[in-house]
Amino acid sequence: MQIAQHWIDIAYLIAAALFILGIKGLSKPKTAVRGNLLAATGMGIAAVVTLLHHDIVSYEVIIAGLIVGAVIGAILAIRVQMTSMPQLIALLNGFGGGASFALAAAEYFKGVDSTVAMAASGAAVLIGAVTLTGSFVAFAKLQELIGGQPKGFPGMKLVNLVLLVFSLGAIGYMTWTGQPNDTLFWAVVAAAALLGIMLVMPIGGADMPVVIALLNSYSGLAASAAGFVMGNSALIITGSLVGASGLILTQIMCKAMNRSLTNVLFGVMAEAGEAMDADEVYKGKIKSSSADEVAMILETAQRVVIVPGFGLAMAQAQHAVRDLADTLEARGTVVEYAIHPVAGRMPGHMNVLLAEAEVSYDKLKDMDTINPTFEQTDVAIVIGANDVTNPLAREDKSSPIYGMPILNVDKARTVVVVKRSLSPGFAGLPNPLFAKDNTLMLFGDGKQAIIDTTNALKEG
Amino acid sequence: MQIAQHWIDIAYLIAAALFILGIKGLSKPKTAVRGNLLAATGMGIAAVVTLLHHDIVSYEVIIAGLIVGAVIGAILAIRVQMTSMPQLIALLNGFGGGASFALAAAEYFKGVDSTVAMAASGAAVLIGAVTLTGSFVAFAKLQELIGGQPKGFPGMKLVNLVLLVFSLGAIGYMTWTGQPNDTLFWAVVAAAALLGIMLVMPIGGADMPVVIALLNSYSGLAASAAGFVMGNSALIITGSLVGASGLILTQIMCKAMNRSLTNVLFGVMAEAGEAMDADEVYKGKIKSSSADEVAMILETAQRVVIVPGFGLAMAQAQHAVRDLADTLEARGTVVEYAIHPVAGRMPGHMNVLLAEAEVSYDKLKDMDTINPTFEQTDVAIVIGANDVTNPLAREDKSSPIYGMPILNVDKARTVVVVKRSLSPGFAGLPNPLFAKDNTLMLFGDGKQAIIDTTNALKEG
Amino acid sequence: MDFVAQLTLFVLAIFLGFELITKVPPTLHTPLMSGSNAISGITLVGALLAAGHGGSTLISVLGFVAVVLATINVIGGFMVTNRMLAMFKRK
Amino acid sequence: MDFVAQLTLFVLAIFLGFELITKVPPTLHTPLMSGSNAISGITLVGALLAAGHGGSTLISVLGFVAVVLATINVIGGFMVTNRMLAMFKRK
Ligand SMILES: NC(=O)c1ccc[n+]([C@@H]2O[C@H](COP(=O)([O-])OP(=O)(O)OC[C@H]3O[C@@H](n4cnc5c(N)ncnc54)[C@H](OP(=O)(O)O)[C@@H]3O)[C@@H](O)[C@H]2O)c1
Ligand SMILES: NC(=O)c1ccc[n+]([C@@H]2O[C@H](COP(=O)([O-])OP(=O)(O)OC[C@H]3O[C@@H](n4cnc5c(N)ncnc54)[C@H](OP(=O)(O)O)[C@@H]3O)[C@@H](O)[C@H]2O)c1
Repeated sequence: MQIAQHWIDIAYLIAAALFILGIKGLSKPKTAVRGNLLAATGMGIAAVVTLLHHDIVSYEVIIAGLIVGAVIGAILAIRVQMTSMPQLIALLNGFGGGASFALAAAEYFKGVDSTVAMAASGAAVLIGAVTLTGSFVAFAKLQELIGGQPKGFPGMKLVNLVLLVFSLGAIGYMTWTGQPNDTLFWAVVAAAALLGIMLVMPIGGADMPVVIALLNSYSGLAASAAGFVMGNSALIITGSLVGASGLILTQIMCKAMNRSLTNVLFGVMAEAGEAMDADEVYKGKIKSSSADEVAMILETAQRVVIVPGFGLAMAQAQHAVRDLADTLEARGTVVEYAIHPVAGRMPGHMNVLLAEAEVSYDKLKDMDTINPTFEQTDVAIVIGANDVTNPLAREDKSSPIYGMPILNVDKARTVVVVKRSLSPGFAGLPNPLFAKDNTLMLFGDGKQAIIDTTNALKEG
Repeated sequence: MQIAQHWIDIAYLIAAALFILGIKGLSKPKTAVRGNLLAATGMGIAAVVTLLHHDIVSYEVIIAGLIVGAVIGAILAIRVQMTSMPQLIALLNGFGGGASFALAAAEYFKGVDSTVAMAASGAAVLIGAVTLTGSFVAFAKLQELIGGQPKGFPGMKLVNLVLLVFSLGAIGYMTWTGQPNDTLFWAVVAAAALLGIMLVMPIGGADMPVVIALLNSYSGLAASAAGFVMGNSALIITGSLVGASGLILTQIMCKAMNRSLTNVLFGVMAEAGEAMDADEVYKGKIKSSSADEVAMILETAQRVVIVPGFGLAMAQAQHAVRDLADTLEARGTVVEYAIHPVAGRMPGHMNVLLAEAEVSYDKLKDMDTINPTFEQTDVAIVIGANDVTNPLAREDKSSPIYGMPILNVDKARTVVVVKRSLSPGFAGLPNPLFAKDNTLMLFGDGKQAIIDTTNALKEG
Repeated sequence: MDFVAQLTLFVLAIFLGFELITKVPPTLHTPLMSGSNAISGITLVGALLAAGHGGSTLISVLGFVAVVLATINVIGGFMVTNRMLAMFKRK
Repeated sequence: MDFVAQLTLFVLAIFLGFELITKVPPTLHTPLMSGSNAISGITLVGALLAAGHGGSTLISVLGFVAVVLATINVIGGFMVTNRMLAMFKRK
């Protein structure tokens, strides 16, 4: 069955409207679920109607592709643990960029007949390939396939510039002459792929969420560019919607991390200041504690604040933490959670995890609300958090994380830090909090340590 | 000189972008002036570039029209008093609708060749004519050329329905058959013009700002429809921008007046309850006062709240009021202004007037801020305000204005009401405030009464 | 430009218009009304084309009327908006 | 659709995208990211056209790759977003 272009275009318009309503919905907690469904419906309409397009003559490849893609996508979505969400998003985003790249390449080899199509297919290939490899590097950093530390070499920026200028020049040349040139085309692909890798490599793992949001914006722009190649309004509109909203999201996130986008992109954080010597900070000042001792202190506490961080996610300790809180509350202790905007590995990471453990929403306090209350807090339990509690951000101007707003846990009467060792967090810095007089370290896996404490509390 | 359609379209796109930035700017106090200039620049670009269009063969009519229009527009804008702003906006809006109507008619007589063009020209004529006559009725009501009271006759709604159905039917018929029919065309024009009048007539003068905002939205839609006729993207985009933003503005205003849009449109307010007998409310309970007496009371007041209303605008008393406030403040009295969202005849009317008299912005308190403070207020001076202080809105469920949030001036220790007589305000209702024990009436023209009081205060 | 493309522009601009006007403080309602009213004078563009087309007398008259009305709307609207906003700014 | 019309759509959608995302609470950043990521899988539409075009092997392979990747992006993205949001809702 095939239908007139006319109706296909109207269906695309409906799909675009659904995407708009979807994005709008996704930006408010109440309407988020519906927003997601609206957007998915829009995608369904766009895909189905495309299958009726008269240009489509064979369905084998399509069906095979759809099945393979749907199976992989569904498995990824169902299997992923909440703790690995950032990696998954990076990966999916890379696939999106890869799709735009493959599509633009296919269009290129079909033959591009106009200046606009040539320039646009060049842009889609360039942006798509950068998104593809860049997202994969982000994925690898988050999955810890490669280290989270910034990686680079002297003159890297220059090489990147050369790659970019070369790519733009080659695309410009083909557009100008109107002569496709396959060798040049593949050279652009290679340069763009390399560029994607080299742009993300020097960015610290801690900045990955920002990078992913930015790459998300790129993948939208790549789709939009592909739309210019094909003269397809659905791709143009939707791609630019995502491009713009991704960029805004990037800015919002930078603000939350108190960093500028340029700083993030050029890894400025990693370059500032000297590496601090951990031994010097910690030597002789660390007080190690036990679950029993912590339980004793908690027994008399009136107000306890739990500070979750990435380690909570790693240890899958969210349910254990909830048990501890329930036990404390049953004894009449007030328990609240201090949620730092960038605790964990993606914005809202801790909210997702604690929601999974059915912690009531109104006990999760954001940084600005909870910070003034630490002085009235008897015990702050820091579980697998590190950078977001590091006083260096407040005090040491030469520190790479200086200026990032932190949770002032050190103001609490007693601080209990649960982690496995003295090893640093994402930013790779020692944390003077651990050496404070009022700090007790409870070494061990986050989940086990919390369970032990809860049991000790119940028995004691 | 003539340029390619290509470049004209790009210029239109730039103009549309400037309109978008302009509207965005106009919605924030800080950026409003710049927003207006951006939008004006966009309009300049769009107009100039259109003059270079190859369809334009003669310039006489154009130049004559531009000169006449510019002179009239400039005179209107320069001459208008701030008090007459609502009328002017109504008038300008009517002209906008008239322009769309005339344009669509011209296109119709040039010959419309497609279904879309026929339907769109019908829509533009219909909406444009309704906007034209509707806005003029609104103008006449505000300028008090005709009474502000709702006017109508039994079965009016039915007649309106018939007119609407006839117009839509006729346009539909011409579109369906593809046969322009000049008689039918003029019949639609007549029906639409009549419809515009009859839709606005039954709406009370007090609701005119809402009506104007709605008609503003219509004039945008008319422009957009004209754009469909001509295949002109500038008209389509800009018209629908204005259409949508006007509708939102209408809703925001309805909310501020605590009324639903349907209520406004069908004049429901005017129908509720019995007309109250003014004599009964006022008889034997009115205490008339003098400027000297009021000055004496003010001498000992620690806190004075000035409540401006439409009468302040009528009497042009804004400068006199400022003088009074300055005199009071020089004596150490605290003076604030209570600004009701719909005091005067348009939203923000009082802000505009008092800004003209250079009253400092932070002394203007909105309703929600000032209402809790009336109990600690020694003297509330109500100057030419009436409906916005009417306790019936709070107390009398059968009153037509019941539910409108009001300024609780009656809670002040002493209330001084400055107006010329006991005649009612816009809603046409008696005001029990005037008969309260703690109310003193200071009869006279607003400006003179305030000047007298100030002088008495200075001498006393 | 075909009809669906026009419709697409229409729909996008409607969405955009809705999004742009959110939480305008009442102080700005009047300038916003007169400002967006002036913007709706974009009809001027169409009016110029109609008036300069050199068609029949009826068309020219209608075109002339359209140009006059649209110009009043544009010039009057932007000027009066500016006048009002200038008053706010003075403090 | 000519280039300027395409460009117009592009510009309007950019403005709209900017306006839509304002003041998203941090809690929603992740779902919003994965959701808009799924929406950028609109490339699927183009990929289907490329894969079904019946061109050379190279084009078919590229089309197949594009369909697979875009579908993973779309299905994975919407499903995982839904999963995350469902967790928020449960309270
Ligand atoms: N949320 C975002 O958007 C986002 C995204 C990316 C990066 N970041 C960055 O990530 C960091 C987040 O700070 P954070 O304080 O949440 O985490 P963090 O600074 O990365 O520290 C996590 C800590 O958890 C501990 N840990 C790991 N596995 C554990 C386990 N199984 N049991 C107990 N403890 C365990 C680690 O110490 P041991 O190895 O000694 O146990 C580590 O010190 C910030 O630098 C932030 O800028 C944030
Ligand atoms: N702001 C808006 O958006 C808007 C728009 C349209 C309508 N409205 C409606 O307009 C009304 C506004 O209420 P309001 O309290 O401001 O005004 P109002 O209720 O209309 O009353 C104005 C009062 O001013 C007095 N007045 C007139 N000329 C005067 C002069 N030269 N000197 C002294 N007093 C003079 C009149 O009494 P005398 O004749 O006895 O002097 C009249 O009672 C509300 O009903 C509102 O809903 C508001």
